[in-house]
Amino acid sequence: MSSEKIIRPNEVIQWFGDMEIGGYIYTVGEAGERFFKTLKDKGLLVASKCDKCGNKYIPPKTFCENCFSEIKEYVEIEPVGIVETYTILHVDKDNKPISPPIVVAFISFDNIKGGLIHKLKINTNELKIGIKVRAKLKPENERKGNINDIEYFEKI
Amino acid sequence: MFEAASRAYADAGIDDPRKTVDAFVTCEEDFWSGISIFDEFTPDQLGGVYKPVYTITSDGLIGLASAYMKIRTGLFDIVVVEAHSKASEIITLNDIINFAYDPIYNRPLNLNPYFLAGLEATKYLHKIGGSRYHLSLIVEKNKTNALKNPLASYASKITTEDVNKLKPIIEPLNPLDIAQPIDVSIVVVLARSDIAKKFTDRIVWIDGIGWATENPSIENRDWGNAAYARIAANMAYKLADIKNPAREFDMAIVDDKISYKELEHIEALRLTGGKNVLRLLEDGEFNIKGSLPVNPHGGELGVGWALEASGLVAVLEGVYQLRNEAVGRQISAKKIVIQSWRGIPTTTGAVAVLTIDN
Amino acid sequence: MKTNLNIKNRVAIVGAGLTLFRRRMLDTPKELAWGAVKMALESAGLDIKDVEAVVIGSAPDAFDGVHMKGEYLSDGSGGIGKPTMRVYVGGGTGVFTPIAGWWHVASGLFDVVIAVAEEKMSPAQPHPQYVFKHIWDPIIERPLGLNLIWIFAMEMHRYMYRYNIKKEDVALVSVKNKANALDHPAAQAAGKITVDDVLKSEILVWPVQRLDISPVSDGAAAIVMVSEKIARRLTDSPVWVEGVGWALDSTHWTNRDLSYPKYLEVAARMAYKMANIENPRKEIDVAEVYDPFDYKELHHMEGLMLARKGEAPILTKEGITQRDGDLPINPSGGLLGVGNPIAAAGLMKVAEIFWQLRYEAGKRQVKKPVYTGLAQAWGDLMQVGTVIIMRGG
Amino acid sequence: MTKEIKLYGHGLKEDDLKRVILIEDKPSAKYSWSAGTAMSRFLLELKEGRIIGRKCNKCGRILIPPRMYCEVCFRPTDEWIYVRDIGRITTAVVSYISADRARLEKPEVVGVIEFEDAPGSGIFHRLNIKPEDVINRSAFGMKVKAVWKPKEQRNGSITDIEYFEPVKE
Repeated sequence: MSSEKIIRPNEVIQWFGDMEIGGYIYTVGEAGERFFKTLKDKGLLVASKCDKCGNKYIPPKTFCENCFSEIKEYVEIEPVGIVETYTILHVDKDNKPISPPIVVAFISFDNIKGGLIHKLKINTNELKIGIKVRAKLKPENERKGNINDIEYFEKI
Repeated sequence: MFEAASRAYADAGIDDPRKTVDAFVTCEEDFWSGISIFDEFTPDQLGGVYKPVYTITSDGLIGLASAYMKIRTGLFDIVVVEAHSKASEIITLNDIINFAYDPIYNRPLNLNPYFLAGLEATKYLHKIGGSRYHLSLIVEKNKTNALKNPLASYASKITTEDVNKLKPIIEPLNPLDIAQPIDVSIVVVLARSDIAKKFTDRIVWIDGIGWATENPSIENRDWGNAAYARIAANMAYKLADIKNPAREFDMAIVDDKISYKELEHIEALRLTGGKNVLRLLEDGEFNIKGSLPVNPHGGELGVGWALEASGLVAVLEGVYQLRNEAVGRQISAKKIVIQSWRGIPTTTGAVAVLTIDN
Repeated sequence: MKTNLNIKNRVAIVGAGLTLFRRRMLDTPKELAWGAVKMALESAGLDIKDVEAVVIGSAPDAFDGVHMKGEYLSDGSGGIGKPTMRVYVGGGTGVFTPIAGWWHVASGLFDVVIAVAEEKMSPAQPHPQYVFKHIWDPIIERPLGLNLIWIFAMEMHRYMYRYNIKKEDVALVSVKNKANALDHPAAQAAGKITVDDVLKSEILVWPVQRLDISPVSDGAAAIVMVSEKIARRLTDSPVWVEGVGWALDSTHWTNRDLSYPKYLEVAARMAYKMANIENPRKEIDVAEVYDPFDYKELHHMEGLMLARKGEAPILTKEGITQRDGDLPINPSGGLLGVGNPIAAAGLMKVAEIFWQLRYEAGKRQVKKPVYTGLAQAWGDLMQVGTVIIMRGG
Repeated sequence: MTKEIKLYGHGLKEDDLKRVILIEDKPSAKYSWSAGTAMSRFLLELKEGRIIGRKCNKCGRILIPPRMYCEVCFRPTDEWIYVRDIGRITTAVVSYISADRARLEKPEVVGVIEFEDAPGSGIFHRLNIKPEDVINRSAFGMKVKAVWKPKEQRNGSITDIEYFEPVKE
C-alpha cells in the first residue's frame, strides 16, 4: 500500500504562516516579586528558604523542591558567587557571528541551591571554573525589575 | 504519516488497522508543528477515526512507554505509536527552542539557545578530564558509522583532525557537535505477547522501559550528570531484570544530539563497568567492532535530529539490528539498550531494553 | 474493540486539590500546579516522596507562553526525578489526564500517581482568544479569519435547528450552573442570573451571547491515584475508577453532522462497557459534563446517552438536572460558573465527582444518594470526547 | 471540599497589573508548511475557478477538502473528481465581532456548505445572505453557489472564492 506520489513536485505548494499572537506578558509570582523588587531597589539577590528542610533557593521558589512545603521566608544576599561552568558564544540567537564573543556562566551562591545564568565580562584567559564573581548592576534609575538589571558578572 | 503507518501495518501483518488497533499515540509539540492542538490532525492519517487517539507531548520513546503501560492494563491488545519531525517547515527553529526556556530568569538574556549545551559540555569535560579531542572522536565515529545507513542524512568521511580544526561556535562546541534536523515519520506497532505471536514470528520484545524528568529549572539540575537517564535506566533495568548493564547488552543506542551527551549517557546507563569512559572511547570500544558498539547507525550526529521522533529512530535501528536487517552495519545482537533525550533545555528522557528470541 | 476485558489492577482516587480559578493570577504556572498538588496530597495524607510518577495535563502551550509546557510544569507538579509525562487532547485533556493516571496504576508499574492539570491563559496578549487563531487548518481555514466562537456558534445553531430548540431553553443551563457555582470556593463566574439576563447579554455570534460562554481563566487541579493495596491502607472511602473511554473524530469537522457528538457516544460506550453499565440514564447518579458553552452541556448529555437526542433541553427545563433533581448535572457550577482554565477545568470536574461520591461536597452535595458518577470533557476541533466513570466505596 | 476551605492562588485585578512586575516576550514562530499533494491540487484548481475532490471507490465518498487517503476505509483514494460549486447550507451564524473581539459595523455571516455533488463533504466559508435568514433559521438547507474573485485576482487560496450566495432552486 502506498499513496500516490507527487506527479509534478513543483506543484506542491508551500504555505507560509506563523503561530504568533500579540505577545506574552508573564507575572513572576510572589517569590519573583521579592527577587526583582529587591534587585531593583537594593541591588541584592533574594533566596527563598524552606523552614522545614532548610534548603535555600535562587531563583527563589514559593515551594520547596525537596519536601514540597510552601516557602514564605526570604533572605537577602550580596550578588557574589562562584563560576560553576561557562561557555563562549560566537553566534547570536539566529546563528549569526558576533564579535566580540559573549561569555556566559552559571554562577552559584554560597550554601544556596541553584544559581543564576548570566553574562560574564572577563578576559577569556582568566576564565575558569571556580573563580569568584560579582554582579555589575545597571544604574538604579535604569533598572526595570528583570534579570537584565544585572548587566553582567565580573571577576573580583 | 499515512505512508509510514501503512508500511508499519504491512510489516506487522495488520490488514485493517481500523478493526485491529485498539489505540493510537502521537508524539508532538504544538510549536514544532505550528498548530495549536496538533492532536486535532492525527486520527485520519493513522486509521484512528472514532478510536482512542491521543498525543504525548514528548519523545517517541516516552510515547512508547505510554503504549506499553496501556497494554499492561489488560484493556488494550494492540497500540500504535507514531512520532514525526517536519523540522524543514520551521523557519525560526532557534526561536522555538528558546521559547522552551523559563520566561522570567532565562529567556530575557536573549542568547543562542545552545548556550546551555556549551555550559554543560564545559562542566562535563572538566568533570571527566576530557577535551575537544574526545568530542571530535565521537563526531568522527558517528558520522562514519552513518555512511552505512541509507536513512542517514549527515554521514561523512570526516576525521577527528578535520573536526578539531573547525572554529567553535559555542565553546567548546563547533557546528559538527550539534545534530542537525531531519524530516521523518515513524510508526511502531505494539501488541500484547500472545497477540503478537499471531501476527509475526520475528517479535522484538520490550523487556523493560523507563522514563524520567530530572529538573526543568536549569539552575537546579545536576550539571554534568544525566540524572534523567540514570533514573530511567534504573526503572527499565529493574523491569528487564538487568543486573550488570556493562556486560549484558550486545550494543547500545544512546542520544547524541550534542556530541558530549553520548559519553554522559553511556555513563548514566552504567555501560562502562567501572572503566574510564574516555579510555573506552579512545580505545575504540564503542566502534562497530568494539566491545560495546554505540550508535552503529550513526546516532543523531549522523542520521539527524528527528525532534520528538528521536526515540523512535533509535527503536527502528534497534529493530533492524535485532532482526538482522541492518545491512552493512549489522551487529550480532540479542539484547540491546536504547535511550533518548528530549534535547535542550530539557532533562527528560527514556530508556528501553529490547530483545529478540533465538 | 476488545475481545475480553481483562483488567488486573483496580485504581482508586484518594485525594483532590484545586487552586482558585481567576481571570488572571500572580502565580506562575508551576506555582499553580504546586498549589493543587499540595492540597491533593494533604487531603490523601501522603507526602511528595510517596509519589512514584506524575501525569501532567495542559492544553495549548500558546496560552502559558512556554514551548514544551509539560517539561516546564514538571517541578511544580511534583515530578522532579520521577517518571513524568504530559498528555494532550486539546480541551479534553482535563479528563484525559486521570485516564492516563489510571493506566499508570492499572499497568501495575506504579502504586501512587499524581494527575495534575494546569492552564494559565492570561499571559497571551492581547487576549487569550488570539491563541485560537492557530487551531485551524493553516491553509484552508486560517485565511478566512476563523475564530473560536464562530465554530461553536455553528455547532450550537445546527443542534438548535435539528431539534428545534429555543434559545431560552439553552440559557437555563447557564442560569443553573452559575447559581451552583455560588457554593464553590474556586469559583470565578458564579452568580444569580435569569434566563432574561442571558437573552439580553451582548450578542457575539448569533446564536452565542456573552452569558452563554464560560470565562477565560488561570488555575490548576490535581488528584492522587493509587493502587487498591495503597487505597485500603489510606482510607475507608476510596473512589474507584471503574471506566475510562475516549475517542477522536476526523479532523475534517466540515464533513460531519454537527448536531450530534458521535465521537462522544463512542467514548462513552467504551467507558460504560468497562464499568459494566447498560443503562446510563438509570445507573449514573451524578455527572459533570463539559460546559464551556451552555449548549454543550445539553449536547454532551445526549452524546453520553444520559438523554435521548433532542431531549436534554426538556430534562433541564423539568429541573431534573438541578442539584436536587433525579440526574444532577454539573453540581460544581461547571465551567460556566467555576471558570475555564481549560485542562484544569476538566480535572476540576473529576475532583467534584470524587467529593460528591464521598459526600464531601458540602453545600454542593446533591440531594439523592450517589454511588456512580461520571465526568467528561471535550476538545480538539470539536472532535474528542473523554469520559471517566467513578464509584464510591 | 466545602466552601470554607482556603484555596491557593493570588488573583489579580486589571489595576494590579500596574504594580506587579511583568516580563514581556514576543517569540518568533514562523513556518512554511507543505500543502501536500491533495491540498496543492485543490488550491491550484481554485485558481482556475474549479472545485476538485478525491473519490474513494470503496465507500463511494467524494472527499472535499481532498485527501490522498480515505480516513474511514484507511486506503488510498482513487481518483480526482470535479464538483460543481453549488451546495446547501448545513449551518450558519451571524458574527457581530471580529477575531479580536471588536464590534463589527456590519455583521458577517459564515457557515458550512455541503456540496450537492459530494454528499457529506462540506467546507467552511463566508455567506452573502441576510442575517435575519440565519436568525429565523430559513438559511438551513438554502441552496448557494460560489462567487469567485476575478481570475486575475485569484492566487490559489480558499479566498479565491469571495463567498457563497443563494441561487434559485
